[in-house]
Amino acid sequence: MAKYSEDFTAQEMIVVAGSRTLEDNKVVFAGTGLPMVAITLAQLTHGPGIVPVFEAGAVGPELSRGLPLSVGGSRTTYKANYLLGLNSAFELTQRGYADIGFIGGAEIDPYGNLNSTMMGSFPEGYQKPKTRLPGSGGASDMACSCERTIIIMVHEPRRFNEKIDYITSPGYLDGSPNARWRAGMAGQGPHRVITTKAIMGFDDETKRMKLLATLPGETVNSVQEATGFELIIPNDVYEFEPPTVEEIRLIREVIDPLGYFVRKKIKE
Amino acid sequence: MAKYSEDFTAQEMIVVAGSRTLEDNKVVFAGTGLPMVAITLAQLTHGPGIVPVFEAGAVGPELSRGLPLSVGGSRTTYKANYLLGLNSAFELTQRGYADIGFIGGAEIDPYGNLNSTMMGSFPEGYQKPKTRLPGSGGASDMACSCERTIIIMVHEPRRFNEKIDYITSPGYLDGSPNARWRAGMAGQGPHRVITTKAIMGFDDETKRMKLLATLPGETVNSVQEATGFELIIPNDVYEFEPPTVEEIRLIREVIDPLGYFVRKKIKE
Amino acid sequence: MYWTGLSPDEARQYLANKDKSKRDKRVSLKEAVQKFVKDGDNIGIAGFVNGRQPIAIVHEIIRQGRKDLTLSYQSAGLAIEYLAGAMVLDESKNSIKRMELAYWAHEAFGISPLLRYLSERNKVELEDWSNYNMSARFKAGSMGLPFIPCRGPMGSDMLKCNRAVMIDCPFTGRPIMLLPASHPNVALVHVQEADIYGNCRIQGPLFTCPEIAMASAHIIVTCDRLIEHDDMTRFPNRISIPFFSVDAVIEVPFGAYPGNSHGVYYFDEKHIPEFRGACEKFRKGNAEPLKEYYDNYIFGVENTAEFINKIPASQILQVQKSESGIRLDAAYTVLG
Amino acid sequence: MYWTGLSPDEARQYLANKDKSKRDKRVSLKEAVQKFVKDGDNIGIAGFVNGRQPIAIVHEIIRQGRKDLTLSYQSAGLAIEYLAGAMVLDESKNSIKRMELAYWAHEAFGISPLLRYLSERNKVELEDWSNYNMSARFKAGSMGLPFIPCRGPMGSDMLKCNRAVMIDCPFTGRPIMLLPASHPNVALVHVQEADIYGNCRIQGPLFTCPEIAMASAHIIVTCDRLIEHDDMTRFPNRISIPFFSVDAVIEVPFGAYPGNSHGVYYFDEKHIPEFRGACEKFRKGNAEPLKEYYDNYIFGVENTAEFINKIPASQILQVQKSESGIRLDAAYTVLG
Repeated sequence: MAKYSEDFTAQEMIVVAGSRTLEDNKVVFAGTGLPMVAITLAQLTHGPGIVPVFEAGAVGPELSRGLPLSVGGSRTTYKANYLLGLNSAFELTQRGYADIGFIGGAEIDPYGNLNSTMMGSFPEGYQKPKTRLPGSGGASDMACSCERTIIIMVHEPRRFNEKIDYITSPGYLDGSPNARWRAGMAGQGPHRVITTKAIMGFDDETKRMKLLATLPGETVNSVQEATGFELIIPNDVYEFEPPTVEEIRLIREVIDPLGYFVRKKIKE
Repeated sequence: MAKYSEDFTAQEMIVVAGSRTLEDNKVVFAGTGLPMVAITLAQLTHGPGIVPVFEAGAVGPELSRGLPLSVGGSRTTYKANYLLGLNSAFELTQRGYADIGFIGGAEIDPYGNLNSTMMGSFPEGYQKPKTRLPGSGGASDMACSCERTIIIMVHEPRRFNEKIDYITSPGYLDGSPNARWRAGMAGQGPHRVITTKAIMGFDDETKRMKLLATLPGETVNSVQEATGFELIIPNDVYEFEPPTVEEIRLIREVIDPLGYFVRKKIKE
Repeated sequence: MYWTGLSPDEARQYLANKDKSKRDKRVSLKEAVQKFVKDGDNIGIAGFVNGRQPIAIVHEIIRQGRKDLTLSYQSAGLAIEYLAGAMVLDESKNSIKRMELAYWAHEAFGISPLLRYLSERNKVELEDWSNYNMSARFKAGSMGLPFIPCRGPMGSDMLKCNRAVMIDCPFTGRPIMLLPASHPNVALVHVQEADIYGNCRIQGPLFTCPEIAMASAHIIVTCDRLIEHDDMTRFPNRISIPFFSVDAVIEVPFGAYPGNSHGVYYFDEKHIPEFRGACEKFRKGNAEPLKEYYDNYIFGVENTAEFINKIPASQILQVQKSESGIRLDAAYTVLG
Repeated sequence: MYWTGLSPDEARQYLANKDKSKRDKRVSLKEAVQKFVKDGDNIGIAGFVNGRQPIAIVHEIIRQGRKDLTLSYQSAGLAIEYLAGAMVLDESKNSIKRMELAYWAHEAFGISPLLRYLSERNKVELEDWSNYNMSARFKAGSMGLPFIPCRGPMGSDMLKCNRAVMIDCPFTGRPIMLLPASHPNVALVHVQEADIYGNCRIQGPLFTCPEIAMASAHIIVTCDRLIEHDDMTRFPNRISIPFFSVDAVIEVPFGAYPGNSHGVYYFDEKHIPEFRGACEKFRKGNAEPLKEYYDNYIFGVENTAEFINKIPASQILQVQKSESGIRLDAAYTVLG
């Protein structure tokens, strides 16, 4: 049997890329949706020691009772190693217990700042946005206080903008030296941006987004074209290893057979 | 059988007076020692609905498993209605859940400020006191944040001073109008001072200590003589009803048969 | 600085004067809502997204009609969507004036159609916070503190339109955010088990329920089952809300349906999309399905038992069967 | 502003870099103390007065000898008295430099003789706080906050000699107190049950144990019994300290003796006065009984099992029998 899958969707690819980015034995604070799927996949493959944290209160559960439909749902709690509430989960994070925060957003800028609040003019249009999004939830808390964050996004030009309408979850702010530290944040900021087209990081100096790898079917050009601002393109951009047959099988048969998060069009 | 006991100690009298001062159905935050005995006596007589709170975490237990030797001891927890820790107990108090705080001290001034920290010169002698006392414990927290406080004291001239060496638990501070409110405190301050000789309250205007009742065997003069500052003596000072045979029996046979708190000389 | 609900000093005074005695607090849900939910109130909505949301209480509020409400919550789904649906159908009977929120949507079930509908028409005043912000604001309230510090989200645009204050920490010199306490007039809370005095035992994630409850002036509790007081106090470490905070206790089986009540029933994966779908149709211009939904499931019934009776039994059995949550720690006696 | 132990930023960085993996953390108590308790450390003492104090760990520290310690706690009794006794007997081997405290005494068993002895000779630097102050300082530390507000004790003389700061609340305008977080280098914690990864289940009052543990850089846990991991995670709502905070777990039956370990053993009403009496004699000029006590019960034994073996069996049986605390929620398997 072939090692690599030849039939996978963009959403499946994003989950695989997210999963592979997670190191084993780290504490990973999981946002709702695709991050939960990616963590489950990582636990089932290379990361059995990953300790998931859910903002509603569950810490370190086994994710073997079906895909949670909510970060507060019953399936987040099986054999949990701690189970209080939102305050305790975010306090752990402020304290330094969350190695990784795994979040999404509707819109992102070159410094990894995310918008999940509103499209329209801000602040004038705050009370009457063009499009109202669900709001921060816990994403902005994770963005501030997890030691590093991994961001999952749909890669479309309208979502990647030099200037976003509203900063919900701070990345590197304006990219100036130590901007996060000076703002009072505890965590180090965005580590990776994983999209339907590429894996990106951030330049150490300028804190601007930098292409690291293209996903199967994409090129440096196709990624840049789908990005509403100029990416830093280093010389060593590589092609990301395609999803394996086993990874795709796990997503489809074990983790999200009803396609709650993976087959649907990704929304925020 | 006679209604009133003819054989009781000063410590027993203080417990009886403390008990009778407690209204039924109130939430009473209990300091260690005699307050615990008085609350238990009240629960066994006129106040079965009293809800005791212990700073170590127990809220609303039945005190029927023997006298607690500590406000954190196992006997404070039987059938408790809430049981977390010190932070939760004091947070309840700040929030307004504790109607009464029941505390002691080694030294008191006319405004109900208490010292349970040190005898000697302060601040110069803070690191080398003449006599070092155990420290605040939770008494100062109760004094600030319980809605009202009841204070239990041994009545000796050296313990009642116009100026005390160290304010551990704030009463009415300097007695100036709204001094507690201006200092930022939430509770209303001392309600009663119950001693081995008298029951005292505080003047509404001056906030100075006022004699309300003399205990059996005492007179207005004997109380004033045992007090290191001038008491306000109103015209309607009354004689406190002596302990009943039943109250003394409960203390001796049911509540503190080994004399942990009641037969010993009272110490802080 | 303005306060919605009670100010910290008002909240303290209110509670200091409150009767905290241990008494039977069972009333009907109708009476509880009549007595403790007023027009113009700031209402603390417990639960998290669609987990243990106070659906039964919200349905009763809608039946009675309440106006100019301020809704305070971290992340909510169905409870707010139901109130919003009642508002868009008849604003003269039910209305939301303001929301202090972190997130309103349904996670796996999709976004909130009526958040878009109401906000894009500027029909509700919004104050955005993060989940931790709202949770910590309730926590400050429950602790009797006027504010609580917090490390985020600094640099976010939320700070430009909410009441958070940035200061330099007097100890470290670094910037830190202060959040004003939230003291709702009334908290609406659904739990798995309560006793007749109001002690509550929460199974699974606590969300921010204890904090919301204890920050509020009044608390209405619905529970899936009332249990004997002695069964409650046998495990005092597991009591999440002590009796003296609670004003009214009502046994309402399925009081959080069609959401998840941990250990008792799972999300109804059919009914939630049914309701949400009607809201989405409303947003797109077709009010009829939403009107029918309300006439059928809310206005056409007297209470939650009748609502549940309109759901196919297979769905009800399914939400019980598929619930994987942790069951009770111990045996208990259900009150007859 | 000076920090004892770690500053908030140091504590954050330390923990962010720490290995949080779920691994077997059983070691001997000797090794744990060697590895995690250093001269000059700020040590967070868990428990409350004589309840669940980390007596076994303290005895081992005394045997190994540690100097210039800062001790941080709300209310303590035996643990501090033992360390103080070791200091007064041989200051070159064990010494306390400073204490951040609310109360040191023994409640029903009397005042602390050695607090008087040490402080009246100015042999220990003191920083007085209230019980809530110290509890809230640990809580701030465990929450990752540099400070926490608090409503007391305003107007007390404590504020003149400690690091609390008064500010005007930016929301209400009223004065409020800010307490700096406490981040000890190491927390010493005794609990009833732990698993091999470090998850702890505390029975009865939690005191400030979870906060002290999670505020500290390192945590040594002793437990009356190690239980199966699956028995622990069956009741996740009852886990008070999660595994990733803990560095070392040691099963030490009677690890809090002669104090109270809720649900397992009560105070030894004979042995506590025996030890306290020796301390009182020391204060009054007779060092011999205290020296004998240490030679017999601490230096003359290797570990807690040998210490317990020197106590008459009738006393040990009595403290088990007279313990009225709440027993476990559920069955459990003790690790063999």
